[in-house]
Amino acid sequence: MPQVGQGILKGMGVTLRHLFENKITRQYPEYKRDLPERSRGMLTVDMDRCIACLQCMRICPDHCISIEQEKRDADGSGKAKPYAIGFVIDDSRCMYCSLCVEVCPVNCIYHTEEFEAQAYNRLELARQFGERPVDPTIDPKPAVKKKPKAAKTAPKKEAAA
Amino acid sequence: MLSEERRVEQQSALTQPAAGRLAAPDVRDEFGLETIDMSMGPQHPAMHGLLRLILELDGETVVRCDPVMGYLHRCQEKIAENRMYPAVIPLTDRLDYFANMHNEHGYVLAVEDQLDVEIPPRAEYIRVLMCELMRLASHIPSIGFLMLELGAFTPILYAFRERERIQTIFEAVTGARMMFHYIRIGGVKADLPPDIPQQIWDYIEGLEARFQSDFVDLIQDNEIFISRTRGVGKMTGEKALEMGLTGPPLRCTGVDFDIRRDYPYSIYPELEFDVITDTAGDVEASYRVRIAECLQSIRLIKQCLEKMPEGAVMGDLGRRLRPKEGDGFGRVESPRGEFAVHIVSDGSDTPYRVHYRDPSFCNMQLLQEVVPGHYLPDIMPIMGLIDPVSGGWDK
Amino acid sequence: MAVTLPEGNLEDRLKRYLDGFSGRHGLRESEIIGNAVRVVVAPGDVPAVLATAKEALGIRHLSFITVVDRVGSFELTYELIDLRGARVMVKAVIEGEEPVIGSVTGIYPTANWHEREAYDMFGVAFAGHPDLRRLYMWQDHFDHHPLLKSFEISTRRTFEGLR
Amino acid sequence: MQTVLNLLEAEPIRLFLSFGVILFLVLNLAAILTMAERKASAYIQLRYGPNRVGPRGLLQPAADVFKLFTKENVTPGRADLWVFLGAPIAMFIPAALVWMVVPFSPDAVVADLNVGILFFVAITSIGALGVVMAGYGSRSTFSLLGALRGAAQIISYEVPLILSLLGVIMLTGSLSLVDVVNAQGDAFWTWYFLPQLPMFLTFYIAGLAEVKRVPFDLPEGESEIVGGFMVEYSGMTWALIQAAEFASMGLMSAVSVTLFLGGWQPPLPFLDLGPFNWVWFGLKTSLIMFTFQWIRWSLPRLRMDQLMDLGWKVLVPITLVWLFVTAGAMLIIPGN
Repeated sequence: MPQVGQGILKGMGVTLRHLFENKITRQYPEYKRDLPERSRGMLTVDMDRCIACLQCMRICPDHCISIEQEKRDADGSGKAKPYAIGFVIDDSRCMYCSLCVEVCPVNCIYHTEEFEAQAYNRLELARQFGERPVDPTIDPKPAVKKKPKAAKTAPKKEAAA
Repeated sequence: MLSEERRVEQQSALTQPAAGRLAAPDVRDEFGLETIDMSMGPQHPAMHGLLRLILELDGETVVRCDPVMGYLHRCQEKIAENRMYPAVIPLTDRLDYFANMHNEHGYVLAVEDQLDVEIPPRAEYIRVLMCELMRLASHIPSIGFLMLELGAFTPILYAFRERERIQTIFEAVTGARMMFHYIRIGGVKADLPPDIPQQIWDYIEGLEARFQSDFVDLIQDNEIFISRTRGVGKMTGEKALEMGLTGPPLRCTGVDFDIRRDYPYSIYPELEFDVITDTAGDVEASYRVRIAECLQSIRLIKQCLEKMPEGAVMGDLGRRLRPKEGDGFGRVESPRGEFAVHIVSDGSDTPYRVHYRDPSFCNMQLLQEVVPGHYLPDIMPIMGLIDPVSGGWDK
Repeated sequence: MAVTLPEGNLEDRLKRYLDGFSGRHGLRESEIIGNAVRVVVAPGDVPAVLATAKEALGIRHLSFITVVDRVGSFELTYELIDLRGARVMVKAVIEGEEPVIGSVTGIYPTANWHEREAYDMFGVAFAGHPDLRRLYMWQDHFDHHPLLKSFEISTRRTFEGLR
Repeated sequence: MQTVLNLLEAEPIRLFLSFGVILFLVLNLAAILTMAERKASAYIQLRYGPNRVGPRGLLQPAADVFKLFTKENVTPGRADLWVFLGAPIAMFIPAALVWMVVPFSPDAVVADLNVGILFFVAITSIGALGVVMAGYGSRSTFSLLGALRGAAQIISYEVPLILSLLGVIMLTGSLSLVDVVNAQGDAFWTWYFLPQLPMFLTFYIAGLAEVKRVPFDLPEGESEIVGGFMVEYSGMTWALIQAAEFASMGLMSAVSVTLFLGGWQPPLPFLDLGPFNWVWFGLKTSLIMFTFQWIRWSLPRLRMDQLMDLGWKVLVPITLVWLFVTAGAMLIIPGN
C-alpha cells in the first residue's frame, strides 16, 4: 500500500495516547521544587566572619561586590584588624558564577536557595550587608589603563626572528 | 516615527543594488515585474534567536537572502582579553547557550594546551559524561524546533520535557541549569554527588522507552513532514565542505567527519561509538542524523557510567595560572559542529587574544548560498537543518 | 560521487604537506608540532599557499582565520584541517596600521564571513572579497574596529532615569 | 398578550429574533471553543491548560472576552481604514448566518429553506472576501502574503467541498437539510457516511482547509508569516476574526454531521430520545470538533504548492469518481 496516511495516523495515535497520560507540569507557586544541595541562588554574607580581605571584590568578573574596609580592635587584643563596615552585592549584575564563593578564605560568602530576585527598580536589587550602605553605582574596579605589553614582547620577537 | 538617522540606516541596508551585493542573479521575469523586498526578523518566531533576513521574493520564491547579524553581539573576545584565564569560563557558557558544556570544554582544552597540567582520569570521564548529556539536551530540542517551524506545536513540548529532566541532573551536579561554570582548567569543579549516577541511569532507561514513540513515531513517517523536508535544502558533500559546514549538516551529506574520532580529545579514544552519516543531504537527512546521534550519545553515557574510575577530580595547578607564551588550540565536537578556540597567550595571567570558531557562525553561510531558489516557507526547515544559536553566530 | 578524504597515517601525511608547501613557496619558517604543520609565509602569497593546500594537497576545510593585533603589526593565522587528524597553520604577519591582504574566498568559499568578521573587528581589508561589509556592527555611523587594542572598554555605568 | 405572541410569530420578526439567539449562541460557541482548544492542546502536550480563572479554569473564556473588549484596536498607520475594519465583519457574518440553516432537531430549525445546501455553499464562499480584505487592508508584506495564500486556498477548496455534497444530494433528492437528515434513518449503518465514505473524508479535509486550520493554516502561517492576514489586528477586531474562525469551525463540523452522520438521528434505534434528540446532534458535532483540535496539535503545516496539489490533483478526482459510482449504484439498486 503506498504511503497514503499511515504515518499521520501513527503520529496521531501517539498524541491520543499522551492525551490520557498524567501531566508533568508542576503548579509553580503552590508547589515549590526542593532545590538540590549545590544549586546556586542569590548570595549572602556572614558579616561577623568576614575579614574584609577584598578577595571576592577582586575576582568578581561583573564588579558586583563593593566593600568598604575599616580597621577596628574588636576583641581587645590591641591590634586593629580590618573588617567590612560596608558590603553590597549588586544582584542586578551578579551572574551566579560562584568565583567569589571559591576564593573566600573564610568562606563566609555562599549561595542561598533563594532565586527569585525581582524589584521594580534596579537599584533595589543591590543588597547591603554592612552597617554603612555602599553606593552600588560606583564601579569597584575601574578598568586600569593596561600598558600595552605587546611593545615589551615585540622587540623580543624581533630579536628572536 | 523613525528617527531620521535610523531611517537612513534602514534604507542603506535595503537599497544597495541587489546584483552587486550578492552572487545570486537579479531576477526580473519577462514582464519586468519587480520582486518584493521583505525583512524577516530580527524578532521572528523561526529565526533561532535574533537574526534579520533581508529577502527578495519573486512571489513566494526567494531570489536573494542576506542575513543581517549582530543583534546579540557582546564582543566576547574583547571582554575575554581583560579577564583572568579562569574568569573567562563563565563567559563561554553564554556563547552557544544550547551547548554550554561543549563551549567550556573547548576553551579549557585550549588553555590546557599551553599549560602542562595532568588532568585526572575521573575528571576526563565526568567531562565526557556531562558533554554527552548536553548533546542530548541540545539535539532533542533542535528536533522540536524543526517541527515547531514546520507548524507542529506538540513535539517541542515533549522535547523540552526531556531537556528539563536533564537540566535537573545538571543542577544537582553543577549547581546551575544552563550557565554551569563546571569544567575548570585542570579538571572539574566538584565530584559527582553520590546519588547522581543512579539518577542518570534511571533517566536514560526512561528516555530510551519514550524516545521511539515521542520523537520517531510521531515525526519520521509523517507524510506532511516528509513532503516538507525531503529535497529541501539539498546539498552535495562537495558544496557542504566548500561552505565550511561541520557537524550534523555536513554529516547528513555523506562526509563522515567527527572531531571526537578524527581529532580525538579527552577520553573519546577509549569509548566506542560510530559516526552517523546520511546520504541525502537535505533537512530530512539532518533529522535522521540527529536522531541516531542521540542514540549514540545514550550509548556513550552508559559507557562513561560503567568505566568511571575513582580518584581526584582536579589536577594540581600552580598558585598563579600563567600558560606558556604562544598559541593554544582546543577543538570540540559540539552538537552543532566543530567548536574551536584559539588562544594567544603572552605569558601573563590574562589572555592576549581569544578567538572562538563557532559552528553556528560557519554553518549559517548556507543561508546565502542554498536558500535562493526555495520557497519562503522552506527557509524554516533550512534553519532547522543548520539549527544555529544566536549566541553562537553573534559571539 | 562521495567526497574522497585523505588516508594514510598521520606522520607521512604531515611530511607530504610540508614538502608540498616548501616545494612551491619560499617559507620563512616551517615546522611540525604534534599533529600540526606550522608555516609562516609572506602576506603576499597567502592565497597561493592556500590554493596549493586545496588543489595539490587536498586539504578541504578552512577552520577559521584569527587576526591578532600586535599593536605595530597584524598576525593572521589560517587554520586548515584535512578532516582526518592533520592540521595546517598558515601564519602571515602584516606590518603597518592599514593591513591589506588577498582574499581566499575564491579558494575556500567559507572564508567569506570569516574575512568579513576580521574586517569588521580589525579593519583588515581583503582585496578581491565579493561583498566586504561589516558583519556585526552598524554599516554606517560606526567607523571603529572594536577588537583593536586601541579601542578602549568603557565600564562607565549608566543609571540615568533610574534614580 | 396573545396578539403580542402572534406578532412575534409573524415571519420577519421571528426571523430576526431567532437570528439574535443564533448570534448569541455562536459568540458563546466561539468563546467556549477557545477554552476547549487550549485545554485539548494542554492535555495532549502533557500540561494542565488554563486552570486559574474560576473553578478549574472555567471562567477563562469570560476573562479572555473581557481582556479583548478592553484591549486597544491598533490600526496601522498606512492601513485603508474602511477595508481594515470591514474585514472582521465580512468574515464573521457568513460564519454566523449559515447557522440558521443547520437543523438542531426536527422542529428546532431557524429557517428550513428547501435550498438549505445551496444557501450553505453560497454564504461560505464570502469568507474568502473577508481574508483578502484583512490582508490587503493592513498594508504590510506579511499580511499581503497571508491574504494571497488565504484567497487561493479558500477558493480552490470550495470545489471539492461542493462536489462532495453532490453525492448526498443525489441520494436524498432534495436540497433541504431537514430532508437530508430524515432520509438518513435512525441507525448508524443507514447514515450517509458509509455509502459516501470517500465523500465524507473529502468534505472533512476540504472543511479543514476552508476553516484554515492546521495542516492548512497557511494564511495564518504562524512560524512563517507570523500571523498572516491577522498580523495587524488586535483587541476586538482580532477577537471578531477569531470568533469567525471558531464559528466556521463549529459550522463545518455541524454541517458534516448533518450531511453524513445523520444530524439528530440516534446511532441505534432504541436510543431515540424523542424531543431531546438535539443531544445527539450536540454529541456528534463536539466529537468532530474534537478531531479538528486533535489534528491541529499533531500535524505540521503543508506548503502552498503541496496544498494546491492535494486540492486539485487528489480531492477533486476522488469526488468526481465517487459521483459516478453513486450514480451507477442508484441505477442498479432500485428503490435506494
